[in-house]
Amino acid sequence: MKKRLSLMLVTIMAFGSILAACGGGEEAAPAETTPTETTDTTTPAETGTEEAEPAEGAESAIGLTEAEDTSLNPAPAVARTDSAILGTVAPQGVFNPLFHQTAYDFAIDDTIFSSLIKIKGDGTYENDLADNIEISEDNKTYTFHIKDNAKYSDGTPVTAKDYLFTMKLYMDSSYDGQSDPLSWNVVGSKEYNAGTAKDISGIKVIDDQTVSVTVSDYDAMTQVNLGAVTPLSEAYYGKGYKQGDLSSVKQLNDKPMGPGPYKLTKYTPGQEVDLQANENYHGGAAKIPNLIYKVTTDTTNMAMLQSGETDLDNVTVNEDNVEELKSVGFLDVNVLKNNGYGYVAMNNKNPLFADKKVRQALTYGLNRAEVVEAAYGPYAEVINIPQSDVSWAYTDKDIEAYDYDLEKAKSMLDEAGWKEGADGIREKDGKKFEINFSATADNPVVDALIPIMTENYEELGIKLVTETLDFNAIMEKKDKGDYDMFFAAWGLTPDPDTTVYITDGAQNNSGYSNPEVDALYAKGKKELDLEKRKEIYAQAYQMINEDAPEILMYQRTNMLAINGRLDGWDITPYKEYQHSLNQVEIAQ
Amino acid sequence: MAKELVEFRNLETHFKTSAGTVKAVNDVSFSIREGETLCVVGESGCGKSVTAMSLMQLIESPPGKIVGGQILFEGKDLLKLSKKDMSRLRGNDIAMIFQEPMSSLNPVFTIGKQIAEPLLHHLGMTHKEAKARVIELITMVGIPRPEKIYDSYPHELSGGMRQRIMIAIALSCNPKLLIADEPTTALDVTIQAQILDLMRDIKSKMNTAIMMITHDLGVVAEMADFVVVMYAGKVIEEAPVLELFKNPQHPYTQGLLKAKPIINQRQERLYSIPGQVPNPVNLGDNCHFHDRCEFCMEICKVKTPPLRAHADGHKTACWLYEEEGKRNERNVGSVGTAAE
Amino acid sequence: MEQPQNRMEQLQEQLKIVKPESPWKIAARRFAKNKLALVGLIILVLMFLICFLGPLFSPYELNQTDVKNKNQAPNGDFWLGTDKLGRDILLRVMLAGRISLTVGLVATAISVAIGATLGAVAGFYRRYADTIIMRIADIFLALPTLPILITLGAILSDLKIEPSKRIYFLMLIIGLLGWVGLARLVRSQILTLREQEFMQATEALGLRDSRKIFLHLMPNTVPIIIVSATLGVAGAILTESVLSFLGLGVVPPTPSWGNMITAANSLIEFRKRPWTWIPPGLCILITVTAINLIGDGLRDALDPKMKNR
Amino acid sequence: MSQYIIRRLLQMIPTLIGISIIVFVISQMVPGDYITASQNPNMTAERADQLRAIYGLDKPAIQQYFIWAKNMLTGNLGDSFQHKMPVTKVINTYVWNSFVIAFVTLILSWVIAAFVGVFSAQFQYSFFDKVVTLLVFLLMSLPSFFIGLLAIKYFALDLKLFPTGGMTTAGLNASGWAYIKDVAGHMILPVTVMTTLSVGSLTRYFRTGMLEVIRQDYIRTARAKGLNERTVIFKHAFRNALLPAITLLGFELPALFGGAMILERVFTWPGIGQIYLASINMRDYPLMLGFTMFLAVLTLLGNLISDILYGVADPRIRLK
Repeated sequence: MKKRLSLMLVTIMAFGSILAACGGGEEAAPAETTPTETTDTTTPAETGTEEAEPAEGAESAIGLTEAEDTSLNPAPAVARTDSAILGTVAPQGVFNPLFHQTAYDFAIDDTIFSSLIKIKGDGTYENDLADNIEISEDNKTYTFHIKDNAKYSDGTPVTAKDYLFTMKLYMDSSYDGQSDPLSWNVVGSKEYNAGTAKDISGIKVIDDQTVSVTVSDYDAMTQVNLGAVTPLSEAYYGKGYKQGDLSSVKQLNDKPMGPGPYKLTKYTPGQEVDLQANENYHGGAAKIPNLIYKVTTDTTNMAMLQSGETDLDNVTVNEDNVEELKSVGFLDVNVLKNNGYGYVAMNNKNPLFADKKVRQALTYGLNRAEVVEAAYGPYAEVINIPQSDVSWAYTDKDIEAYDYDLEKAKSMLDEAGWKEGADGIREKDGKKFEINFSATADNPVVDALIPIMTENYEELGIKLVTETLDFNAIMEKKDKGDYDMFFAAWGLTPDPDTTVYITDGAQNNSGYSNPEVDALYAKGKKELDLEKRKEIYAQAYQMINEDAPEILMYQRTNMLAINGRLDGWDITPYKEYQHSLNQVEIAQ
Repeated sequence: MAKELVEFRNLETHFKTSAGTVKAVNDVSFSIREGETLCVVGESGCGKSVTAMSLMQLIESPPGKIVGGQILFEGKDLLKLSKKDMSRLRGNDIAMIFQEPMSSLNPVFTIGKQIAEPLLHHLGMTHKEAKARVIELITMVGIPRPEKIYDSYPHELSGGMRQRIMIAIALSCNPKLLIADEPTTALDVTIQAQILDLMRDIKSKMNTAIMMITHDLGVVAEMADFVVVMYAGKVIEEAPVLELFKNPQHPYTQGLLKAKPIINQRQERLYSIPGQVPNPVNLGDNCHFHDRCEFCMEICKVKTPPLRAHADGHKTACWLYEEEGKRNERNVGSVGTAAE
Repeated sequence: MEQPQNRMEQLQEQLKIVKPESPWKIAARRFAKNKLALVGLIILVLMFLICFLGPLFSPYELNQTDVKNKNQAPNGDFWLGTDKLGRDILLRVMLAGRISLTVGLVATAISVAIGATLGAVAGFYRRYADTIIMRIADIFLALPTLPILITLGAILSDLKIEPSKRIYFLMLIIGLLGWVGLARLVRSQILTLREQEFMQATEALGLRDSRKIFLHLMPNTVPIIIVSATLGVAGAILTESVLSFLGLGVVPPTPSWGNMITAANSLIEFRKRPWTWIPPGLCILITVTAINLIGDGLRDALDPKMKNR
Repeated sequence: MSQYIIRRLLQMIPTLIGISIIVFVISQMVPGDYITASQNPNMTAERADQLRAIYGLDKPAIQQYFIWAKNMLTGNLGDSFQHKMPVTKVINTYVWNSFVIAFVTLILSWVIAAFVGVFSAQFQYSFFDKVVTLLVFLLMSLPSFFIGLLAIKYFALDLKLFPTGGMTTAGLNASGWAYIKDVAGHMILPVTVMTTLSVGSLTRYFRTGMLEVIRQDYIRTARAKGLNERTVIFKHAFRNALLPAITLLGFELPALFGGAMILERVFTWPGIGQIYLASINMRDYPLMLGFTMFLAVLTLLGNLISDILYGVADPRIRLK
């Protein structure tokens, strides 16, 4: 009774870790975006292959540590000769690339479905179901030719009509998935969406294997958007589909059928997903006949790896876990950069932070290295531009490192007119320098950030009033503009294009606005040539680094532990483990 | 003379309390014959209830304990019996009813079920037989509409009716001895008379011996064949009822009788025995009544008087009637006036 | 033969008229006799002293973090070792005690006060009051506590309430969420007691209802109230840490026993650094045990039916 | 009695309506909605509005309430945003897993609590009573996930007696009896932990109830009837000590289906508790509201049952 009630309340204790496990860690489709995380600690991510050495200095902690001696493998693992068990957080059971949302549904869908093009280790793309793609001079018409041997797991061939059917599903008025199909500007998509047209005029089926798509306006992402579409079998998914109502398609979410390396045999919600190799896969049947995704949680996933109950799992990165897993001996421990970064947003429209000099002073005045060290030890790095150093768009040419420098910060604040008040707190034309800071609770970074930031800013003469809040509550305060500072994290997409730093961009949390940066991003979006785009984004990052609209904190890492008996992986921060499942084999 | 049913031999029951050991029952001996109604009389706290509870062995063990003496029932010493054998006797051969009818019945069980329990337990009756017997018992104790009563709950009955039910429960297995611990004290006079009449005609029908514990001399006069008077844990006088009323020997008994109001005799102030019942802790070797006794002599303060038999069956524990007492106290006045 | 007229003096002298002891004094005497209850009282007082006076003697500051000596086992200068930010755990446990003890006791007091009164009123008046109060209780029980807490957290931050002041809201919230259980228990007891003879006697005396409820009925429910209150304290202490997550209570780095235990939520932390979670866990255990011992002692002391043991 | 039940059932209707209004208002007041909670980095304003239109979140609150309420009356709780399938199907998939362990725990904890409570009352201040009391306090002072972790560490990892988690062994698609045996093996640890957590407070209530009843006069009468000690204690005394505990029974019904959010996560048990908590985090209104109403109905039924049981158990209370 009373005990029961408080037991129920106490259950929210796992609030933070649940939020991390499946709540805040949602990702959009792999092609467009990578996971955003707020307090996320366990989203799957890629490993850095040997040659992708991080830019600033060899970082021994990050990278792959091979298993020394797979003979130590415990009995349960050795006994599994024809199957592999992969630990995962419970998927939602939405096995359909149009609708899936969590990273865990992604991982399973990537084994069941494959699209026309697929991502490579460095974030660029290569052909998959399609064998060649022609682009018209005006970059507005894209013609995809599908491989002859591209078949669905039920043996039926993948045809252009399936591609058209799938595009219709995307353009349907009741499509509520993660992608934003209308933004691809396919000609005729708006009419189909509105229901005024029965067909999509911009898409023409030339023959069984060729389809051409015309867009009204193109940008660097158009080819990726159109290529990453997984053609769903019209025969299987089309039954009962009427324009305007996708419910018949959604009913097949837990009974998927696709052209990927595996096909689903059994799904027990909340427990496991059993998959079998798809003999009709165009890349040849996978080498591991049976694949089992078993639901694990971060309280016991490490123990299961050690006891051989699971072959692969994502484990929270901290010194204890890494040390423990490395000491086991038969596990490959991949510590790889997470596609995302933590930052302290400042309300640039708030008079406190309007002056660039103040923002720079606040960045100098915060000992970011100590926060990162306290929170993640060697497994995270301070960053100064909003991009992962693994991405082709990364640059560190004339980027200010803002190393912790108390005196510089103090002098900059004096120059900015914030004089030390009687009680040690700075004042400027009568207003005290007091910052209201909000952060989500139960997060290793916040536990370290708040005390250190309070201490640092006290020395600077700034009073910090901190509070912990539910993430959505912070977002709502942001939308109302009623905030000074808050801590959150952003996900990075393989493509550098984003709305975070554009004036009034959908994701612009800091109210930052710099017309030059806006122009650079617009140019970058339109530019198709990779080298030119690198140049554009480098300039943009230099300007953002200079303006310091927010205090960029860290880029952390994820850890993927894999039993040494499985070989043939090709894992990078962009190419997740499930993409190489079709070539992995069990070493005898 | 009927055969002796129960015999208390130098029973000692003591209670350990924070203030010291209380000798609630201090060397008590008397016996009850078959079919006889014996009344145990005395002020509250004189040990009469404890004597009964010792017979039933229902003394709450942490503070209280039977430390000495014997209780013979049909020749067998109950104190030697095992727990199982004793519980087989309780409710079967020896039954008991209590003072507080309001809280003596289990509030959550029906009347019928509570009466049937001893029948099922002791006599192994089937439910059907038990029900018939219960209906019979309810009628016997003078309650109308037995079937309705059978299914009703204790809180639906009045105090008098509940006491009748208690009697029905006690008599269910035709006990040889019925102990009644102040059965009518909590009831008003009219109901009291009915209960006593009921007990009397049951005794005549089933030849049950009754051990009536009371402090009401009216009840004693009406019910008792034989009377035992107790004071501060000891038996100070016992005699057949007429003999006791006609010729009370012990000053305490005389005091009790004098204190009884007599109809149509106006009295300014009712006589009351001076003083208080002594503090029960370590009373010592003396006549416990000495500080309230008009005829108190030196010896009374130093030595406990033995219970001496005088006329047939009339025993008294008082130095006035002992040789030693007579020798050194010549000037004793006349022994109190007998009052009917 | 003394003369009758001085009989009255004799009686008075013998009776040694003693001023009768007030029920509370008897209860206090009985409570004092109960060794276990006394031990409980002493422990509780000690806990309060340590938590409120202890920090003054500690050489360390509250938020003094230095990552150099993080995760040190108990040693010379850190008697109970340090946590992963290098903060002295002994100091944090003491400071956490201030919050957890006050929250635990005050919140429970609120829920007991509301629960017992509403329960008694519902039980006594039966028809209308009972229906209304019990339906409100049903609604309270049926409401999803988590969304409410999130909303409250957001409102508090919008109103710019000083984070350190929010602890008082926390106590109120825990109290408000906790009363329903006790209300139902007290109500069912009152329903039974209401039927008993002594209540008809109070009717005969024409006592005011409030006297009937509080002076005659409530003392009988004392045992149930005490048990539920003592159980409630442990729950309140642990609930506090949950509410602090949602911004309703304690903001890190301020420690509370609840959030110190939750910090150790991995098997490794469990095994390798027991000194981070054993002290707060132990403190809660000691406090809860002490409170329950006092509860037992109180119940026996206050229980009118209790024979003088 | 039946008249009372009918009246109470009728009363439930306004209460449920009241609850549905309050719960809906709360869901509107909770900051953020499904779109903000899923934090899709490429979410543009237009796409957000489109999605809100599809989910009907753009309609005024009152209209949303009536649509939801109307559908609910016809048993259609709408589709869960996250799971993209009807709420009823989501609940049906997961709730029975929670029910299984909660039900076994209920039986175990009540039986154990009754025995331990009675014995520790009978031998008050005895060694047994002191040990039990201390154990009860120990279990109450530690958060549930703590005891869960402890149990896994010792029994599953070190002693390898039980599986570390989950409901079935991976890859073993057993059926019929083998499946039941497998699930039972997985259930032992979570059920033991859940029982130890709930048995504590119940024992205290039984003990207090017994302490009060043991000294009553009718217990002395029962002994005077010559019944043996076990019958006196377990029939006469226990029946009366049960009364306060019966009120607690009312709270068990929602707990049976509510799922132990935290222990299900610690033991990787596919229960509804997790799903419900996730639906709140993600502002998946249909699932959140649907399950809350489901629990609300159970709560009201639970309370009704406990009141009826109370009337049955204690004849003195006449249920008008």
